[in-house]
Amino acid sequence: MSRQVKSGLQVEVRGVSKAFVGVQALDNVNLTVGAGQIHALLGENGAGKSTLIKILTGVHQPDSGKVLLDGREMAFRTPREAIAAGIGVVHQERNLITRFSVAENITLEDPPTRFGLFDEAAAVAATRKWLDLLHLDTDPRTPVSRLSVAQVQLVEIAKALSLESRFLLLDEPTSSLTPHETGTLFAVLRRLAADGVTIVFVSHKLEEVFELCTHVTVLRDGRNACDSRPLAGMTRADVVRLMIGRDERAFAAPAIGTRSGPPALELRGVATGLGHKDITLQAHAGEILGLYGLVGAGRSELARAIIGAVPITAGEVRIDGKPERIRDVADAVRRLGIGYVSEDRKGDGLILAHDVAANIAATVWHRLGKFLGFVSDRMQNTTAAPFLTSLDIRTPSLAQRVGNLSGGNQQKVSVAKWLAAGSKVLIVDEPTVGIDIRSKAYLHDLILKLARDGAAVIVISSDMPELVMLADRIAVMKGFRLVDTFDNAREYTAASQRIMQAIHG
Amino acid sequence: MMNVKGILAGALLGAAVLGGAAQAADVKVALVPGGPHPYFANWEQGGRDAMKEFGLKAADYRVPAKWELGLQNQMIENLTAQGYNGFLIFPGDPVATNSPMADLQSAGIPSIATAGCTKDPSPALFCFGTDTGHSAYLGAKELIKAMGGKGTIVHFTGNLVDPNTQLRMDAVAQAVAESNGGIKLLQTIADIDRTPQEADEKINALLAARGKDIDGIITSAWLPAVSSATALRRIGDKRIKMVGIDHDKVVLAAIKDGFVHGTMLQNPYGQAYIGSYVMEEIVGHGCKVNDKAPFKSNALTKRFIDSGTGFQGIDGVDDFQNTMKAVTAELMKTFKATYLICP
Amino acid sequence: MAALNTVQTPSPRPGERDAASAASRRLSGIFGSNLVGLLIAIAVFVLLFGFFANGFLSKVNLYSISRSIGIDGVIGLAMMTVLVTGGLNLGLGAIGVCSAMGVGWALQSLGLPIAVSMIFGVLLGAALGAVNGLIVVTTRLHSFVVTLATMSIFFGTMILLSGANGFNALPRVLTGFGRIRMYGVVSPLLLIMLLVAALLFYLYRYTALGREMLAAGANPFAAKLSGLPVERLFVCCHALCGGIGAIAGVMASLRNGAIVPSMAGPLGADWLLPAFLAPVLGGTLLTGGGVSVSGAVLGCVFVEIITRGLYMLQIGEFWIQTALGLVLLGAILLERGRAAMALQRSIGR
Amino acid sequence: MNAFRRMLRSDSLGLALVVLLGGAALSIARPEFLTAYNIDVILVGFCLTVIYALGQGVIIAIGHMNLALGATGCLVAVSFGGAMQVWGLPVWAAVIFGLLIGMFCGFVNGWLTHKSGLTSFIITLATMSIFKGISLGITEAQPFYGVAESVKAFGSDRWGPLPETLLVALPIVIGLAVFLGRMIPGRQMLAFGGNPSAAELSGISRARMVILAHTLSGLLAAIAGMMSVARLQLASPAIGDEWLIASFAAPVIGGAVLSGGHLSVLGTCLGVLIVSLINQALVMLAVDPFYVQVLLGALILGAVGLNRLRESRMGNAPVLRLS
Repeated sequence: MSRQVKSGLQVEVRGVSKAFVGVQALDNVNLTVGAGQIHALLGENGAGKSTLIKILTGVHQPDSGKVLLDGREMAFRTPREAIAAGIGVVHQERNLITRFSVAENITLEDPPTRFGLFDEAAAVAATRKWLDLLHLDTDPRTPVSRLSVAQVQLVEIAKALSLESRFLLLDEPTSSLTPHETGTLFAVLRRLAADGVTIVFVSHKLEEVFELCTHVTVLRDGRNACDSRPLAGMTRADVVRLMIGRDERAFAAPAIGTRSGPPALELRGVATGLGHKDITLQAHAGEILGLYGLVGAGRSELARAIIGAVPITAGEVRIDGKPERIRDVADAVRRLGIGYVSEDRKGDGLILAHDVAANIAATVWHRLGKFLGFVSDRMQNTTAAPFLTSLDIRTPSLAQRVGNLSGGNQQKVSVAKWLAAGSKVLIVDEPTVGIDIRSKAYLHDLILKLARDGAAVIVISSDMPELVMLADRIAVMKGFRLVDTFDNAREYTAASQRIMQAIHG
Repeated sequence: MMNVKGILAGALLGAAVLGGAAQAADVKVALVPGGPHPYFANWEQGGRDAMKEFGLKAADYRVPAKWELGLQNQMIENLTAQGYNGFLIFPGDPVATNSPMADLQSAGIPSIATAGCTKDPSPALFCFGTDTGHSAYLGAKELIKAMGGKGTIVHFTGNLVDPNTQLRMDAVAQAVAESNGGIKLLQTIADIDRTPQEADEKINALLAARGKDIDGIITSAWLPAVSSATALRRIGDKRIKMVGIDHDKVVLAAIKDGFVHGTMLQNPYGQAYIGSYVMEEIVGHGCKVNDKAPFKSNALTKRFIDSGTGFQGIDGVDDFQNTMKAVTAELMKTFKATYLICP
Repeated sequence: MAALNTVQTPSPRPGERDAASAASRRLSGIFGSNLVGLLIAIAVFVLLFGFFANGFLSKVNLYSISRSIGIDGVIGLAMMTVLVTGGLNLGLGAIGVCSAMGVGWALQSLGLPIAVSMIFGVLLGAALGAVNGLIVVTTRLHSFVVTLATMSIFFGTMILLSGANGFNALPRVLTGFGRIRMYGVVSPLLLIMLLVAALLFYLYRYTALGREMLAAGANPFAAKLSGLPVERLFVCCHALCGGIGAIAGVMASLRNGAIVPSMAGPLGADWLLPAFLAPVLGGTLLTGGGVSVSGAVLGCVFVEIITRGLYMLQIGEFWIQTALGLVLLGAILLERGRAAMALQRSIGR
Repeated sequence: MNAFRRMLRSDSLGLALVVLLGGAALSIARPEFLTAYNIDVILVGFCLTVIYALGQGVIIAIGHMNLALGATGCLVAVSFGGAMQVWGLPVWAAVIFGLLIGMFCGFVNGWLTHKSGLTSFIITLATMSIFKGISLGITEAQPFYGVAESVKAFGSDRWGPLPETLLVALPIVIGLAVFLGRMIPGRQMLAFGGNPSAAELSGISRARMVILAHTLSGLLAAIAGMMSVARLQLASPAIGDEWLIASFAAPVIGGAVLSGGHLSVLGTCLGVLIVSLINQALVMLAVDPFYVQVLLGALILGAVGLNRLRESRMGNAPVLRLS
């Protein structure tokens, strides 16, 4: 059923250009990846990485230029042809059929059959092999809809690996993974490369790029900023300069929150319908509380309980020292001033089909309404417009569809709506996943500024350096319980050791 | 605003109508059923024959594409704009169809409620058709006679939104009541005149459940009659007596083969033929309806003319068409003298 | 415009697909889509029929077209308000008829004044719609199944209570109203439709409630996490649909000059086609969150004109449906092509 | 054990319970319910309805709709009848003719939907009008009565207690269950319905899936149309008029999601059975005709609600991320 890996493909992209209605996405781009090489493809969002990947995988066709595999010119018209030519890919967007089981998804391109019928047992067996490789302990019969974000991402990687492709493209494969899971993945990728598989790796996490890759191609504004250079000898600063065309800013020293008065949000022995037990934590105004935990530890679920989307079954919630019952999300948002920036921006953070202004003002329409609930476009725009400048949201206009913005700008919009609502407690879930360096730094600044301006901010992140850098205190979750809470001195080694100990110790 | 109401855009048409009356020509009759249905197939022929014999400019059978009240109303409005000046209308609804008829009336265009009646007060000249209630009553009587005056019957009828259905149910109940306890009405199934499948399923379900308790079937709508006839043939049971309605080939064949006792014929051919003739007389020759004519009355109207209904048993079932034409000819003999006053 | 000034930085390089949709956004959006195409199509067909269909431009015909547009337009707008949620209401016709019958009952059996009866009818419709909405949000069943069942329940109860007998002794004012001709060609029913459309336009464009409805329909999860009372909003949408359905029911009764249970066919199902056709042609999304009030109105006008025109052409009744389908298909495909061409041209500039 | 748990979780169990309990209750109230004749009646109705319900189901599975389903069935029915009556074709030729027409109608729907990029709702709305218009045009609203005796016999003959139509319906049901559950094109169709862009990236062709599903739908509509002719013993242009709502109701009651990606063949069968059981009960218990509609609606709501209640008890309700 599967192709034999003999040796990797040598991949060459020569002078590829691609324009979409009105936009030159790629302009004379080159890329050369030797067989068995692990090659980093870098660039800010919108630099053209995804377009290049889609050309390599047959989703789009180039306007001009050539794609050569082992020196032969290829012109894929459909993804099917690319797959047949031995190209495997992990796309940035979630691309699984959620109603199908893990096994069905992984074998979707090339399902095992017996007498012409789908052979589930064979699919499960084949799948298990790939899951084991990635240390993913999930029953292959589980529907994907029941998996966590990280598990989904690992399944996507397993799916790409299962094709036993000679050329593997990974677009942001680690965005939802913990360091441990990332480590496992890298080990697998190195082994594949040693077996001769050619790999192109796209990531916003430069640490990972330096850890894994040997060569790098950087795109900026649809052109090559550098073309297939060896990474050895390059520094992080060099790469950043290539990506953004100037030096990276040093990170501003964080202010430590004051903890006078009652906490803005306090949980006392809280249990939820999802299985959280005995959660006690406090978030003070002006403070950033970091919430760390491995995937499945119940962090996002806890956030959803605080915002009122999941019922709290026991314990007490205090807002500014007063016991409160959170009836539903509307109650939490409108009466108690709690805000939640979802980890799943596209799924339930934003209304992609609606414009920027509507997304920002969604939390405050009820307040804006004048006589008979009258809200004009101008009133809405007046509410939303200040955030375009203050958060540096890059959009042609307030009437732009949010779905058309880059990931970083989308994330800013989803923060802006809580600023508009004037939330006093803000829970930010994985704020920088899939966001380019410039926006990432900006969002970090923004979170600090929010806290400095008096909000209690809870940051949920799987990015340990990010958390150590931002948080005043760090709470660690494991198995829907809180296992440790400590003051964070912003000392990476010490903090990371304490976290690891809390989780594994 | 109110005076606007009177000034109808049909002024042009009205003029045409008056002009036509003077010249005694150019009578265009539209025969508009409620929707596509085999029952009305004979209208087309009736209209055509009348056109030839009485020299109408047109007597066209125009069918709304679907059974929708709104569609029928639109159609009538459209036909008006096309210059038709006499209408035979099967009322899509006995009450609501008065509205397009009133529009016609105010444009000076006469209309006759045909095959079914509109509810008084109605702008229709008169109602010319089968008295549905009476027909169901006669059918039930025939059935009871065939059953020897005792046994258990069931009644399959049309849609509840059609007030005729209630009339039919009352009529059957009356016939049963007059049997002096000999006949029991086991059950009535209504709302099965929309699609053949629905009728088929429910009728068979009942026959399956209570078949052995049932001695007679009376149907008072087209599709249930067809489905019942098919079902009885399928079971091969000639014990159960059935009286159907109308002249679907399936029903007639079942009568011939002895599965169905008989059917209550209506006279669609005659309705169209005589109706068109009346329009020619009224529009073309300035006749008027005689208000003192011996109209019958029924639950809906006091101006009812029976187009002839009759029981069709196995005798002469093959040439029921001729039976209808004979009935029509009989009616024609005295129609003008009885119902019209002509200059 | 003010918004544009606040952006000093040049626009970012949008992704591939995004660029295309950004451009198409200029042509179509949440509030206005394929309007241009519909307007052109309407103009073309009016000219065609005016030329070839004898009597199409007669006052009788124009008047009856305006009356039908009035009624079917309100039916379409009613459905549109519930399409906002990404759901639908199969029982729209049933609610319309039930409410109209309620009006008849209030007028004739209770002897209430006209205004009170009308308000009663609209409230009844809204209440029936709210029942649908409540069942949908509490059971989380798809509105298709829910309204399929309640359609039967509402209509059946109405038939049961009324014995299928209509109300035909309406006050003269009402029966007269349905026949008023303004300037010889305009029915007041058309004006009622325009009024309803204007109110809905105001609702979706200028009120917090309307905006919240759109947001909740477009992405209920995101809306809920933004603190919008999504469940309540959905119930509101259904109630609104019922209320407007009631208006349509009363309007249909005014045209008929009587209130009869058969006016929308068995179970009120005759309304389904106009209900979906107009909003969908006008660009309302079946997936929820996107409406076009003016589109729905133009969609209704378009359908009405081709239906009437084809009848006037005397194609033969049995073939009229085929012709209607072909014209509809041709028009939407042409419109598709035109939109694509317009997109190309706007980018070329 | 695992299989058992999965069965317990499947959407069909609750529906099966509703069918069994309802059937049991009805047979206690009316012993005639279990007579061979009545079972035959139920099965005949089932055979027909399930075929067109699945015809809609395969379209729902890819997240589309086929409003032209009934019109396709109607066109096939009258063509089938006309081919026998007017052209005097032998039955086998008329059947093939009918199947081809049905598949062609479906193909047209699929091709237009794919090529235009418009929602299938609007395309099939237009083709519905076209197909229905052709049926009315060629029949002028008159049924064709010249149905061959063998066809009539097929519609009414029994095979023991079972109707002969089951010989057509059963293989179709099983075949479709295997097709969707085990065969590659069927799996691909469901994958496409569940997430079209992801499926495309996995090398599944959009055009092929859309056209395949619509053609299949047309084929099933054609079979149902011809079965109606056999059952009713005439080819009426009213065939198919009531299919639309029923065709959506059965798959949806059976757990299909209107946004696509899922179709339970067993669930659809049970959905058909539930509706026909309710109809049977209303007839058998001699319910006053004026109450029938009210009870019908209430019982459908009850049956579906019961299933939903069980699902949420099992923690099996569709995964809603909120509350």
